[in-house]
Amino acid sequence: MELSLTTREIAGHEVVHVRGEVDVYTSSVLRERLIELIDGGARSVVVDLTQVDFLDSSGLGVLVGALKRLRTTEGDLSLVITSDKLLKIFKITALDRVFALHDTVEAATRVPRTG
Amino acid sequence: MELSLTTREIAGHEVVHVRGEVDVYTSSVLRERLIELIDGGARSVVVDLTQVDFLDSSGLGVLVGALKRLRTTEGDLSLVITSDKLLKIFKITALDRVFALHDTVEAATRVPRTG
Amino acid sequence: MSTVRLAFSAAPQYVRTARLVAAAVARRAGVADDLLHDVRLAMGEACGRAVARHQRHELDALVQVEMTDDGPYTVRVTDAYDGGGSDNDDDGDAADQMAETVLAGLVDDLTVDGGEVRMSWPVRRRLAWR
Amino acid sequence: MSTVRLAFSAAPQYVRTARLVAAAVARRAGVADDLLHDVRLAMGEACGRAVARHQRHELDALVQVEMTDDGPYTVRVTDAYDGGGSDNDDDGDAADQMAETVLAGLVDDLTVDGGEVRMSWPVRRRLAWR
Ligand SMILES: Nc1ncnc2c1ncn2[C@@H]1O[C@H](COP(=O)(O)OP(=O)(O)O)[C@@H](O)[C@H]1O
Ligand SMILES: Nc1ncnc2c1ncn2[C@@H]1O[C@H](COP(=O)(O)OP(=O)(O)O)[C@@H](O)[C@H]1O
Repeated sequence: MELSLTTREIAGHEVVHVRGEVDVYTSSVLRERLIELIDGGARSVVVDLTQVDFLDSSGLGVLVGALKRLRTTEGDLSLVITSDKLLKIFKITALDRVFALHDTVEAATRVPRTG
Repeated sequence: MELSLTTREIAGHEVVHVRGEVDVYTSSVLRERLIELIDGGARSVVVDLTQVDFLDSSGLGVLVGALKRLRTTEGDLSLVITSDKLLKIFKITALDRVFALHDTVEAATRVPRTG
Repeated sequence: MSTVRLAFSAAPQYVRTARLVAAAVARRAGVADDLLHDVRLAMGEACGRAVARHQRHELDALVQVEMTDDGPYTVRVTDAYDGGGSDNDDDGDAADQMAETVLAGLVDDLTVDGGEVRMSWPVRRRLAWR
Repeated sequence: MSTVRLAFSAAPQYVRTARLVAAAVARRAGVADDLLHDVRLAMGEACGRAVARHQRHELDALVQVEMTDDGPYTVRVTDAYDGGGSDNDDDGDAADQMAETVLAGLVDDLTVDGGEVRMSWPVRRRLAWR
């Protein structure tokens, strides 16, 4: 029900593992963590959503906000998504074409750092 | 959430394994099964409540009804209960002194058939 | 102050909905985890009683539930039966009696007044979330 | 006909409560299991929008939700913002916009009319239980 976040660095990427529901009640927690990382100098951020069973438009808003912030510093945000339910909301909002989506954290961290 | 019932005979006792929640929504299903057994000639009925995570006063009502019906034919009803939460509602209503309560189905079916 | 109200047609399945809401709102209000089963059970008994009264007296009105958490977590369940008409359904009375016995044993702060059941549980203010 | 109403103070935690109730009531109404995630999400979006509108305009009134299942499972979420006052909070507008885009893509039968969101899903009548 609640949200839990774990962050680790993999090959120059900051990987945030998210577990739980990202919604109007919890998305602020994810926002703060992402801002913290970006303000701390992270340039490639990977958000692992494979353990997320619910994400709403406020969660999307947080991800879009982080992407915008990263782009001002030539940074990058990519997402790891495996569930069709989650994918659906990205497709509805056409955000599947805005974010780099991956099936695994491995695939996401294998991508060369741009910029 | 829903209720599921399995009945088997052990050493002359009819054992009804109950799984789920016994409440205003489902207790009628348990009532019908018990009446069926008693009308079919069962004299010792054991209701196994170890897999029940919720039981309310309508569930208690069904058990009391079955006990009354069995007593008119010198029959017996015993219960298998392990959870403190369930035990609490029997204590509140003093029904822990009306029913024979056991920790295991084994203990309940080891009891000699009276009457 | 926070308020959640629930109103539902007098059918047993919505008693389950009310239990679900009771536990969710109580948890957010800061009721201790080991009281949540009591809260669910008490809400179920109060709503089951209200549904039975509506059904017995063929009332179409909705059963009303109100939860507030300014101060203790407080629940009020109100049915629409005003005490009129015939009420000699023994089966109903026995069931009502059982529900009221469970409520009385379960809830320290309880008032049953005709069609209204009021109950409350202490909350420990959450200092921080998580 | 069955009706369930929920009303709650404009706080994010009750959006979760509304989602919980939406799924429970929809399931009992006979909405197909593979639609339940959409129902939860749509209820969350509609209620999140209503909560944001109340908070932005500092309205104390409760957000109102009504579910009925005479015919399709129908949800109506109503907020108390009447369109008056200043509404040039860009952040709010972007969030509202995102919520409305999700709703539009998610719900076939949707009407958004100011402070009211109406939506419905087909039910397949359960022939028998278990
Ligand atoms: N367990 C949690 N996990 C993630 N975020 C939470 C959690 N609890 C609360 N939050 C976030 O913190 C905000 C305030 O939380 P809440 O506990 O409701 O406040 P308060 O401490 O004032 O009672 C929420 O709106 C939500 O964004
Ligand atoms: N899955 C179930 N498990 C146990 N009992 C059930 C179940 N579904 C329904 N019941 C019982 O049957 C009664 C009528 O069920 P319901 O499915 O709501 O009626 P209908 O078939 O008229 O829609 C309920 O009040 C409850 O006692």
